[in-house]
Amino acid sequence: MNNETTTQAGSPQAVVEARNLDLVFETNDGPVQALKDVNLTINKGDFVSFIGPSGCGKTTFLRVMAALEHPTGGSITVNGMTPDEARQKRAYGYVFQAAGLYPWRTIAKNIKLPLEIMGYSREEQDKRVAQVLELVELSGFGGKYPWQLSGGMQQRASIARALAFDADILLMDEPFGALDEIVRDHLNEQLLKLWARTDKTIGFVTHSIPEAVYLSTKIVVMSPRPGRITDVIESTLPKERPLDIRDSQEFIDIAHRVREGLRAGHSDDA
Amino acid sequence: MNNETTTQAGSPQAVVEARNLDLVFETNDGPVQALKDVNLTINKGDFVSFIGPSGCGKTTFLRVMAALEHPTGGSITVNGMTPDEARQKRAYGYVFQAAGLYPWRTIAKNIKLPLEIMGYSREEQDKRVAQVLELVELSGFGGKYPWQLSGGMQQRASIARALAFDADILLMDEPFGALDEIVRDHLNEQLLKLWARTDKTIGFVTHSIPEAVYLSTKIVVMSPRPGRITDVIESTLPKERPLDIRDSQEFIDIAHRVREGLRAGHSDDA
Amino acid sequence: MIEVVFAALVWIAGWWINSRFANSPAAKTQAVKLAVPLIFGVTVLIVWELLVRGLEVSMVILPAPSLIAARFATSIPILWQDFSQTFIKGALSGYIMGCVAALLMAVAVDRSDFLRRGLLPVGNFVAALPIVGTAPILVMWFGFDWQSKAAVVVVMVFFPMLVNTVAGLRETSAMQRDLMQTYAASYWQSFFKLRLPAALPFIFNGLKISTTLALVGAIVAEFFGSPTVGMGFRISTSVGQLALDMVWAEILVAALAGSAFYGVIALVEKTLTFWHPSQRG
Amino acid sequence: ADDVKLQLKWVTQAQFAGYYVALDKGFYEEEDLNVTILPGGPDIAPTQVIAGGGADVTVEWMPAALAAREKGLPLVNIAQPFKSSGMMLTCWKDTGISEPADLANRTLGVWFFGNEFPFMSWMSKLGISTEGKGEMGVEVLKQGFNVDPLLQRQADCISTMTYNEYWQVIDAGVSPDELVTFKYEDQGVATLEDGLYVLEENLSDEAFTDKMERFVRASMKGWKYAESNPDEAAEIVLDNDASGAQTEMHQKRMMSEVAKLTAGSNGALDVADYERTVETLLTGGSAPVITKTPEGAWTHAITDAALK
Amino acid sequence: MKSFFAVLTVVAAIIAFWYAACVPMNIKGVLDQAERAGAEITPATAKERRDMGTFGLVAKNTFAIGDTWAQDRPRLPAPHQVAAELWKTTVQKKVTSKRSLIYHGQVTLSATLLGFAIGTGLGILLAVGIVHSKVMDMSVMPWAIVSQTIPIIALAPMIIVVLYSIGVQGILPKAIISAYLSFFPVVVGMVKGLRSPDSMQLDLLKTYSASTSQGFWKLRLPSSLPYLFASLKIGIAASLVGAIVGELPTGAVAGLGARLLAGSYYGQTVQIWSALFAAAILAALLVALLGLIERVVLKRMGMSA
Ligand SMILES: Nc1ncnc2c1ncn2[C@@H]1O[C@H](COP(=O)(O)OP(=O)(O)OP(=O)(O)O)[C@@H](O)[C@H]1O
Ligand SMILES: Nc1ncnc2c1ncn2[C@@H]1O[C@H](COP(=O)(O)OP(=O)(O)OP(=O)(O)O)[C@@H](O)[C@H]1O
Ligand SMILES: Cc1ncc(C[n+]2csc(CCO)c2C)c(N)n1
Ligand SMILES: [Mg+2]
Ligand SMILES: [Mg+2]
Repeated sequence: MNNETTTQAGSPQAVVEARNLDLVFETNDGPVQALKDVNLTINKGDFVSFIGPSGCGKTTFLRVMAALEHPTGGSITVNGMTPDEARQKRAYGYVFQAAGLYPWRTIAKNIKLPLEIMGYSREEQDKRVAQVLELVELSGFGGKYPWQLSGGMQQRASIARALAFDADILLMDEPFGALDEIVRDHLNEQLLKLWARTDKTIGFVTHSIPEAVYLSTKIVVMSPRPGRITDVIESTLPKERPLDIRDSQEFIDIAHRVREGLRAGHSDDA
Repeated sequence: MNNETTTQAGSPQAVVEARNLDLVFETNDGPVQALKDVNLTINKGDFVSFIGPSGCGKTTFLRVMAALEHPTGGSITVNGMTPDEARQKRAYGYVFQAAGLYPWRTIAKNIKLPLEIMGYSREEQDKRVAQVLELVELSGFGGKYPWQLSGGMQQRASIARALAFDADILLMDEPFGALDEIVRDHLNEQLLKLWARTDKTIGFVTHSIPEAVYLSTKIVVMSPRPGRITDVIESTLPKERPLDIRDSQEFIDIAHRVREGLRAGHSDDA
Repeated sequence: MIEVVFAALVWIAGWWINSRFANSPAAKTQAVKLAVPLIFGVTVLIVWELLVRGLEVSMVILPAPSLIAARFATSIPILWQDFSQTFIKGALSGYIMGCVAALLMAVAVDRSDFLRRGLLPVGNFVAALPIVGTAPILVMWFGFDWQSKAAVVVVMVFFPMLVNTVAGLRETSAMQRDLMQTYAASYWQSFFKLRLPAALPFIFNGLKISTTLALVGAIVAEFFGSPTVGMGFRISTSVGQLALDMVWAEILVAALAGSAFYGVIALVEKTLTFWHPSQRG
Repeated sequence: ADDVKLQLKWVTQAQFAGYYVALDKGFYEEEDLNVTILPGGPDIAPTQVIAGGGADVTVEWMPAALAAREKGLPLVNIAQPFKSSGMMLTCWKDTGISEPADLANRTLGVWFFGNEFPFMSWMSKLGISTEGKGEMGVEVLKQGFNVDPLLQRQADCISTMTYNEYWQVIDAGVSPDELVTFKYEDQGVATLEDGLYVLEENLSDEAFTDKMERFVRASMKGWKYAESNPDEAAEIVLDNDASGAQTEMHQKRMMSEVAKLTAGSNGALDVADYERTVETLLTGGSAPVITKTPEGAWTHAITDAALK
Repeated sequence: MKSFFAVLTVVAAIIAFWYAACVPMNIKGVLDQAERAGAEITPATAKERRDMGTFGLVAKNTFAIGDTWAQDRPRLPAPHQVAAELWKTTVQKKVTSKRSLIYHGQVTLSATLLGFAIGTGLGILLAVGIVHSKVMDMSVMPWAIVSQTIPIIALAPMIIVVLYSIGVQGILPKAIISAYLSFFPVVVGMVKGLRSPDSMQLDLLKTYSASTSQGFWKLRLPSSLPYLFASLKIGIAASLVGAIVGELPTGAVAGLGARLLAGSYYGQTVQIWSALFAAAILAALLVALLGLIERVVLKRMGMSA
């Protein structure tokens, strides 16, 4: 692995490499195979979406990448290290499937949490909080406590928390699930901009096929019981993506392919 | 109000009547107006979708209908009674925005909970549990505990719980938010079938415009700060709705109108 | 003096073995879970023995574990008599009466907001009455035999149990309660199906605290009047006779019985509240 | 001045007036002593305190001291201000008890905590078992530290001291002719009470024995002063009672009763009394307090020097 | 306001019951005294009365009911007797007087506070250790439980003697006994509290690769505060009991424990009850103070809605 920190197109640098990954949960009524024989390479600067029926292991795979879960078989490296080591280097920003804000902190203080931990200066903290609150359209709500917000507002606050600091790898588990289309479109655009500007690597779980297609450079289709990857679709869309790209034929074709992959996984299951 | 229990088309019977409804939350840093001057009539057999930006008061309005929140102004009647009285008559099935399963019960036992409370016979309980588990595609999972399921599976279990008993009014707060398109389509179809078969009245919060249009007889568009109704769109779609109705011009027109309404609400806000 | 050095070495060795065990992959197995505290205990005992010998501590101040063990072995009939008088007759009966009464009271308090507001503060007040004051009164009222000990235990366990149960019965999330509301569940339905299960972790907290209180309460009460049998009687009499080995043998019985009692309750807790995050590990 | 710590057997009361008088009147100071008096109580074993080095000298009853000696704590009696025993059994007359033989089949309250030995010896002398009620058995209760068991009629008889608990019964409104008392002195099972005891090993230390000589001398001076000025002595005790629980009436009466018990003693142990005590204890029934005649449990060395 | 009214009602009910209970409880003593004073009583002798039910006695001697509330050494003193004694020994006595409950209360209070400080400090340290070190958790926790099954009153004299022999005297031995009783609730509550964050909250910090101490200060500690305060309240009450117990083997010269003991020694039930109430009032005040601190702290943290 060379020492470049930015990546030129054409010289992809593997950030995540999963080889024959297995993960079995031991439960009281027998083991549950959540991931089976998963192979995947994510390159630096990739925007990878994970899509698949509920319970197919998307969350589990994201958690394995972030070293929150440890595989029971196979191997995974992140930036050439184990996920644990990568975490030591503060490589991750993570948005959980549920908001998970700390109830004793206001929204602004919740967003400050990672900044405090990573030792940002006070002014920098304030600046960034204001910035991301603006980004997720919660500007007036910094002083409120989580339980005073609606479900979607909490979800946005948790997105803001993950965006506030400079993680190389952003892992987002259905971040926009509880949001309306307009806000969602807005955040999709913002996320793409951020990604283009910062060259982050992003892992993104979604249930929306258009969202996956619009955002991703790579779409991973999974199927359940046991959770495995059934298709990896490389997007041919350009990096620059206005919202109306969603009406282009190319977009519709990719979306179609994703839908087919999903359907196949489902029928498998029945 | 007459004594008919079933409703013929053409003789709509008001189930929910909200007049000038206001709801203000008192918080430590001042009051929050969650609902303002809301007027709405829902007829028996209506399928009403609520759509609107996050934080506009959808959840709050659903809670008011179910007597979980009490308005600070205006009036609301359900079947000609107060919501509290209606609740005593076990008029409601409610699906919360988060799953809210009881951790000490298995999935099957969670679904049985309302059946036990309402005094269904044991065989009837077992039959219904099997039936709804099948409906939400969780057949093998009745014996698992909630924390052993993925987010989407938990959400489906909570839908099954609300469908297991015969409530006249079904209130669902973003029930399909955490589900993939295929399952969502499947559940949309099933829900429509159930609705057609049982003549339930359904209140349904969603962020998906196509979903709202596909399911509803009436689409209520809301806008925030303060939460109020900006548009009520009566669907002209027939009661019988195959999935491919979504490609019809009529469908696209209605969806467009909803989108416009939403956008208006949003720009209001800025 | 060499013993003192040995004692330090044994301590270090014990700690080292335990850290090896606790951080090994086997740490989750039942055997290791049992072995670690045992090793710790044995280490403490050896260190105690060595220190008492090394520093030549008088046996009327702190007898060596070996002496205590010898006394224990030769006094089993007496210890058994004392145990059944104090633990079985006094502590256990008082524990059961007190806990059952507290549970019933908690339900009443939970049903009525008025009672909750009125009774809990008063209850907290009564709970703060020190046992050294209440025990003589209860001995005067209920006589010298086990009945007065049971009464002391009832008074001691009642309020911890009440407070925990009441707190537990309110420990449901808003959404869980709302769900019951949408079903228009009756009070007892939501009690048995929601509040009671949700309260179990708290109830067991109360039950566990009460186990230690019960035994200690029964023993202490015997200091203020008793028949000529019982663990508290034996302890105070033996202190007066400087039979410290007997005192420690009784303390050993108390510790064994108390821990076993606690362990049993903890085991029941584990099987009934397996679903609680704190039990899922 | 030399420090001396004195551990009492019980709470501050006229039972220990001599020491408080000596302290208050400066008798200790005259002997160049700096005496600290540590009150006792129901949860304090003076023998244990002295074993732990918490006191130099302690007031203790001889049975407990001899028992401790057998247990390996070599206590030595250096002085005996109390000539006779104040212990007795007090019974309700209306229960029909009039002589010791009537005690059989009754419920009796007894002090334990090392104070049960004289009672046990007495019962064994009477041939009465203490294992429970019966033809020739009594039910023994471990009496707390008050006279409630008698007043509440939970016991037919309880242990009392002539100078203390007996009067508490009387103060509760009971008239003396409702009661029957059995003094241990009269029953021939009296054991010596309230002697001064030190650790044997200290007696080989000359500085210590010198200190004790001065201490005993001053203490006896205090006792004799208290005997002749009982009311003043009681006042001094009251001044020293930090718990504020004692009453003047009770302490003055106690002082006059205590004076009767100290009357025959100049401080030196009467060997005949000692031998009688040992004999009583050796016949302690099934579980005798001491199993063999103790050796070296007393010395006249201190009193001889102190009182010459 | 509503609470105040509720408490008042409950207290009134208890007092009414209490007065009623005084009658059967004290009737025998009253009748014995009346007999000595020469009154006509059925049945006439104490011996016969002993074997009779108290309610029967009350029914046959109704004239004596009034006296059951005014006895000198009652089995159960009437509320007004306790109140009068409390009044007399607090307000009407100089605080320096040995008969003032305030004087004794302050003696006990200082040992309680010192013991509470030691116990809480130790408890929190142990809890932090237990939560962060597996060895501590597995080996110390069971023994902490065992330590509480040992009757403190049996251990107290030995603790005192051992401390005496190394020259520690005064307030510290009492405080140590008080700490012995108060550390346990703090350990248990604090361990529970420090473990209360759910897995998502913990996972979040893991993704930041937060250090252990950051996890402690930013997550574990704040989420443990409600538990901490709950156990502090139990702990301070336990400290008080410990300080009182500790007064017995230290010669019981001053303090509420000494008052209790002296009262019980002389059968002065009114004095026992007033000392008991003084102790409970002291505990209630301490608990209320902690409650106040709790409310302020939690409010500043936004934990109470
Ligand atoms: N318990 C509460 N206390 C204070 N304010 C509240 C409370 N619940 C809701 N609100 C406020 O009321 C408004 C409406 O909230 P509501 O939950 O109804 O929104 P919603 O339309 O369901 O949003 P979403 O789609 O994000 O779930 C929001 O501004 C929210 O901050
Ligand atoms: N802690 C656990 N214990 C046991 N089984 C688990 C656990 N967590 C997840 N599983 C199981 O692993 C499988 C994959 O779960 P996962 O949460 O990864 O699904 P997902 O793809 O994220 O689904 P969704 O879209 O519904 O969130 C499921 O079958 C689930 O039941
Ligand atoms: C727990 C206990 N009970 C009784 C005594 C016996 N005692 C010895 S001296 C004394 C004072 C006499 O008024 C009394 C009562 C004791 N020491 N400890
Ligand atoms: Mg998931
Ligand atoms: Mg909502």
